[in-house]
Amino acid sequence: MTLNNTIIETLDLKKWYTISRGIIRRQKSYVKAVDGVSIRIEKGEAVSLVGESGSGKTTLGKLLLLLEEPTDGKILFEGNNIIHNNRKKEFRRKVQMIFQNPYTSFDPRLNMFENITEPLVVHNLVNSYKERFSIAINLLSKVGLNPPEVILSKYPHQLSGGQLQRASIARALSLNPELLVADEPTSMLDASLRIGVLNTLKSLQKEMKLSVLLITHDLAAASYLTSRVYVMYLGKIVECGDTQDIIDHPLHPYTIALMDAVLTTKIRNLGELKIKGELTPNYKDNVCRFSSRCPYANEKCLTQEPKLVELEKGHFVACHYPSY
Amino acid sequence: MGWKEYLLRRIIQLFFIVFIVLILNFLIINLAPGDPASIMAGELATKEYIEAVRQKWGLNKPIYERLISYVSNVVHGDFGYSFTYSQSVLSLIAERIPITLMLTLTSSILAFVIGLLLAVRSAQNAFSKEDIIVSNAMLVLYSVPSFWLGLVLIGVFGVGLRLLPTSGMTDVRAANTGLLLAIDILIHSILPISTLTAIQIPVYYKIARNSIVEQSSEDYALTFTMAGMNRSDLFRKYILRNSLLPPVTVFALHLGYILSGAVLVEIVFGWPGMGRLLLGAVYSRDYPLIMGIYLITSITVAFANFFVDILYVLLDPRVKYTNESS
Amino acid sequence: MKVHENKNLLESVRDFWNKYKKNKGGVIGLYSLLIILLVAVVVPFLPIYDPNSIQFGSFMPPSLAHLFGTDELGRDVLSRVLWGTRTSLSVGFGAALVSSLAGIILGSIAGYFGGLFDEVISRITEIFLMIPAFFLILLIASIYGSSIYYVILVIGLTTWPSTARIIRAQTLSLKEREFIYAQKVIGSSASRVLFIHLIPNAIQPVIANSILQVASAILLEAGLSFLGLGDPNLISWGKMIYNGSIYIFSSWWIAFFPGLAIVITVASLNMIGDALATVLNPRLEERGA
Amino acid sequence: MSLLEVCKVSVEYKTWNSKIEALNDVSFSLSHNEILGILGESGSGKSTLALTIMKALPKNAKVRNGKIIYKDKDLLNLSESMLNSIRWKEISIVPQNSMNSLSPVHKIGDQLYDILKLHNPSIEKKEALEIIKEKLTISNLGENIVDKYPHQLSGGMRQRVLIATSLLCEPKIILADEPTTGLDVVTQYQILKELKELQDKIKFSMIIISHDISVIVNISQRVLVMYNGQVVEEGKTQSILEEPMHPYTKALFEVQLMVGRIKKEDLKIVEKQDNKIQNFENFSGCVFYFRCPFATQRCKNENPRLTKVKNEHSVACFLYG
Repeated sequence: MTLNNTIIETLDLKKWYTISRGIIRRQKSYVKAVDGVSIRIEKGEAVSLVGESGSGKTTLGKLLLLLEEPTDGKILFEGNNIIHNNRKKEFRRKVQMIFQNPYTSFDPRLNMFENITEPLVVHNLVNSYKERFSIAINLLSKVGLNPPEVILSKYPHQLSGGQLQRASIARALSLNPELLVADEPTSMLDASLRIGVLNTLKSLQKEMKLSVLLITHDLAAASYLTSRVYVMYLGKIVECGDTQDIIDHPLHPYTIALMDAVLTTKIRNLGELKIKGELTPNYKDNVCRFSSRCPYANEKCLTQEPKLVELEKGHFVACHYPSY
Repeated sequence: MGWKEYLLRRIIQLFFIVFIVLILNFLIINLAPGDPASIMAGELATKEYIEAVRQKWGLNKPIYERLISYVSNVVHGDFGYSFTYSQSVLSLIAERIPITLMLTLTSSILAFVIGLLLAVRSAQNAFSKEDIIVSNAMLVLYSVPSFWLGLVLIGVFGVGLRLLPTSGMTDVRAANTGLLLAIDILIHSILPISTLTAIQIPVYYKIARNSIVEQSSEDYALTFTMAGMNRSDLFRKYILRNSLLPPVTVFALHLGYILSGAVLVEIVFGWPGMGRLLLGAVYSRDYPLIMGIYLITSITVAFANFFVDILYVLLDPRVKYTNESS
Repeated sequence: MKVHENKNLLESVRDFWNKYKKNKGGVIGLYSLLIILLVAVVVPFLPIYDPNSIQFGSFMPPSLAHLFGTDELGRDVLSRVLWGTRTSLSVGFGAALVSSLAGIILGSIAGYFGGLFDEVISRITEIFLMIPAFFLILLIASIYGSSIYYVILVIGLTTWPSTARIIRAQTLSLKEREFIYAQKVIGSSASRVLFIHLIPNAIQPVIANSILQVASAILLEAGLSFLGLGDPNLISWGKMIYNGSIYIFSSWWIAFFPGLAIVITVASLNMIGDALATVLNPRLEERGA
Repeated sequence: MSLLEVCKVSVEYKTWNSKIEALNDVSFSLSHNEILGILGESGSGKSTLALTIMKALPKNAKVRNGKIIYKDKDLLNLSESMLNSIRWKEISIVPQNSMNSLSPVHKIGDQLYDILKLHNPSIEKKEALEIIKEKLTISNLGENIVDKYPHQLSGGMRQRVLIATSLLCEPKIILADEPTTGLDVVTQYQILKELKELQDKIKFSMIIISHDISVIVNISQRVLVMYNGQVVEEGKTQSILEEPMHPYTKALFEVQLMVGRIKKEDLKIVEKQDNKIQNFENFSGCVFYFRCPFATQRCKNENPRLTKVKNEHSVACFLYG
C-alpha cells in the first residue's frame, strides 16, 4: 500500500495526564492514558479499536479528533501533521464523530432540524433555508429515519436512543466527511436496536467509501463491521491485524481472555478465564502492563516491556510469549 | 499527599486570604477620593493627629511602601486609633467581644438545634401538609429583616405586654451584683437572643430538610429498606449521618460571623456589643474603627472557612485531600 | 411543512407552568411579586398623598384617612411605603443583574476554558466568597458615599461568586456532554459553543439563584439604610424603620409597615426562588420513600 | 412445588400528570434451587417487578391487583413488621450497582453488620464479623474489605460486596437486578460465573434480571421474556433457545452477533421503527403491535394471552393460536 492511500495515521502518540502531589516537594506522577500508539487507517477502510473501559481507547479517539491535545507524537491526516496546523477547519469538515451516549449528543434546546444541520451553518455551506431543509430530509432518509419531516420537528428528548443515534450519523454525514469515528455507538442502546444502527453504519461505509474507526469493547460488533482490529490495553496497542485472523487465532493472552469472556446465545460452561483481577492503572515502568493479570507472566515480563512485532503477515502482537 | 501536608496547604491558603483582605482594605482607603490620611484618622481627628498618622503609616510615600507599612502595622496588631473613643481600635473591639459572643454563640447553637429538629420532622413527612406549611413559614421567616423582627418583639413583649426589658444588657438603676446581675443579664438577653435565633432557624431548616429529602431517595436507603430495616433505624443510622454534612458546614461557616453577625440586632436592643460600636463609628465617620471591624470579620470568616475544610475531611471519607489536575 | 414549530417550546413552557403551579407557595409568591412590580411602576399615578408632604399632623395612628398613619414629620406612611417599592426593587433587581452577569461570564469562562483561566477565576471566587459583603458595602458606603448606584454595584460585585460557582459546575459537567464535543467536532468556534450552546443550557439553576439574590440584596439594602448608609435622596424602607425605631414605644406603625413591606416583597421572591429550585431540581421532587 | 408464586400482578406509576402502567397481569412461579432469568429492555417493567416482590416500590407506584405468595402468605398483604422478618432472611436482592447502593460514609463492615444484626438481634459482634468475612470471601473478596468505604472499590468489587450482602442471612431466594450492567466484559463474565457457582454450592433460588439475552441464557434454567410490562414468552431455556416463538424474542436472538462467525451478508432482522413516538393510551391491542412485522388487524384490537404451546413453553402471540 502506498502512503497516499492512508487517511489518518498516528505516530507514537502519547497522552499523559499529570497528577501533582505535595506542595513542598512537588512530585509528578502520570496517568498514561495513551502511551506511544501508532495506528493507521486507509481510505475507505473500517477499523476497530477494542479494549475494556480504562484501556485508553476513548482518549485515543479524542486525540484523533483533536478534542484533546497530545502530550507527544504526531497525527498525520492525509500525510500532514495536523497538530498545531492551521488547516483545522478543513480537518473538521473531513473528520466526524458519533458518540456513545445518543441522549446527550444533541443540544436539548434545539429541535432536530437545527441540531442536524448545524454543521452546515457553521461551515457556511448553505445559502437558503430551503436548501438546508432539503439536505436535512435527504440525510434522514439516508440513515433510515422516517418520516423525516416529523423527526425534524421533534426535540431530542422526544426521540428514542436508536432514533437519536441515527440522527447522530446524519449530522456527521452532513459535511460529507472522509473519516467517521464511532465511539461505542451502540452500547447505550437496547439490544434489539443495536443491530439496526450497526447495519446503517455498515451500508453507509460501503456506499460512501467512508473510512471508519469503531471504538468498542464488543468484539462481536468489531468483527461484524470492520476488517482490521487494534486491541488496546492500558494505553498500548497489544495486538493488531486482520479481524478474521485475530478472531481465528488470537496471539496475545489479553485478546484471548477478552474473546473467552464474550457471552453469546450459544450456551457454554462458564469456565475459568485465563486472566486475573481487574484493570488497574498501577504498574511499574519497563514491565509488561498485562503481567499483573497474565497467567504466563514470568521474569522477563517483569523486567522488559514487550514491543509490537509482526509475527505473521499483517498480524502484530506485543507479548514475549505469544500463544501460537 | 498526607494529612499533614493538606493541613499545611490549607494554612498557607488561610494566610494568603487574610493577606488579600488586607490589600483590599488598603486599596479601598487609598483609592478613595480625598486624603487617605484623614480617612485613616477618622473625621473627628485633629490636624496634628492626621499629620501623625501620615507619618506613621507612611502616607506621603509611594504606594508600595505604604502597602508594606500598612501590612506590617496590622500584622503587629495595630489596627489604628479611634479618636471617637480615644482608644486603640483593637482594644475597643476586644472589650466588646465577650458581650457579643453571649448573644451570637447562644443563638447560633439554639438555631442549629431547633432548625435541625424541625427539618427532621418535616423531612420524615416530606410533602405532607405539615411539611408544606412549615416550609413556607420558614421561607417567610427567612425574609424578615433581623432589626425589624427585634422591633416587633420589643413592641409586643416590651411595650404591649410589659414582660421583658427591651434595651441594654443590665438594669442600670438596680446596680445588681453577683447572681442577681447574672439573672438581670439573662433577662435582658432573652429578646435579642430570641430575635437572632428566629432569623437563623430557617437557614438550618432549609438546608437540613433538603439534604434529608435528597438522602432519603438515595439508592442505599432502598437497599436498607429491602434488607428489612425499619424507617426509624434507617433514618437514625444512615440518612441522618449522610445528611448532616451540609447543615454542619453552614453552621461552621456562620461561626465566621460570630463577632459581627448580630450588629443590627444589637443596635435595636441597645446591647453594648460590636453593634453599638459600629453604629457609633458610622455616625462619627470613625473610619479606623469601621475598618477594624471589617478586618476582624474578614479574618474570622477566613478562619471559619479553614475550619470547614478541615471538618469536611474528617466527616466525609470521600473527600480526598489531593489536588488532581490534568 | 413548517419546521420551526414553536408548539414544542410552548408545550414545554406549559409543562413547566403545570409543575410550577403545584407549588402553592411559588404561585402565591409570583402573584404577589407581580402586584408589587405593578405598584412600583404605577405609583406616580396612584391617588395617594405626596410621600414628602409634611402638611399632616405628626404621629397620627392608622385611620381611614391615613391607613398606615403618619410619621414624626407628618408624612403619610402608606404613600412612603408604596414609593419605597421602587428603591427596594431597583436595588434588588439591579444588584442581582450585575451579580448574575458577572457570575455567568466568569463562571462559564472558568469552566469551559479550564487551565489557567479556571485556576485564577476560581481563586478569586473563593476569596470573594469569604468577603463579608455587608461589612464591605458598609465600609465603601461610609467612605465613598451611598448613592444607590454604588449600593447596587457593590452588592452586585460582592455576591457574584455563588452564581459563578453554579455556572462553573454546570459548565464543567456540560463540557463532558457529547453535544458539546459534537460542536467542537463540527468546527464551531469557542464563542459559538459558549454563547449558543453552553450558557443557555447551564443557566437554569442560576435563575432560581438569581431570584434569591434579588431577595437578599433587598435585605442588604434595608440593613444598610437602617444604619443610615442608604441613598439619602430616596425613600427607603430600611431608613423608615430606623426612623420609626426611635418611636417604637409610642407610634409603632411608623416602623411596622415598611418592615411588613420588606417581608412581603422578600418572601414573595424567596417563595418563587424556592419553587423554581424545586421544579428545576428533580432530586427535590416528590418521589418515593 | 413452587417456592414463590406471582399471580396476576399489575403495578402503575403516577407521575405529576399521567399514569404509566409498569406491570400488567404478570404471573410466574419460582421453584426450589431454580435460576429464573427475566429478560427485557429498559422500560419493560423488569426492575419494577423486583421492587414489587421486595415491596419496596416508590410512593408514587401502586399495586393495582395481584398476589405474591411465599410460604402460603401473600407478601403484598403483609404488615411492615411481618415483611421485615421475610426480607433478607428469606428473600434478598442484589440491588442495581451504583456508587450509592451502600452508604458512602459508613464502612462496609459496619453496614453489613447492621443488616446482619437486623435479623439476628442477639448476635455477638465477633461472631457477626466472622459471618461477614466468610460471605465476603465466598464472593471472591478479601477480608480487609470490611474496613473500606464503597468509593474505595472498583465497580466489580462493589458488585461483589452487594452479592456478599445479599448472602448475609442465607436467604432462600435472591433477586439479582442487572448484576453485570456497567461492568466490562471480563468482570461481567467473572461475576456471572461466581453467581452461578455460589448458587450451585449454597443452593438457593435466584431470579436474575437483565436486558442482555446472552447473560440470561447462559445462567438461567428458565426464561421469562417481558415487553412493555407484560410477559410475552416463558419457557425452559433450552426450549426457548431451540424455538423462540414470540416475534420479539426471535428478534432478540437474531440481533445477537457471534464472535468468530463473520457473516458475509448483512443480518436481516425484524426491525421496525422503534416506537417512542407511538401513543399507547387507549390502545387495547398487543403490546408488540407497533414493532411487529407479522402484526394483523386482530393484533391491533386484541391483546393475546400467554398460552401454553409446548411442554412448559408459553407465548402471548396470535401466531400460536
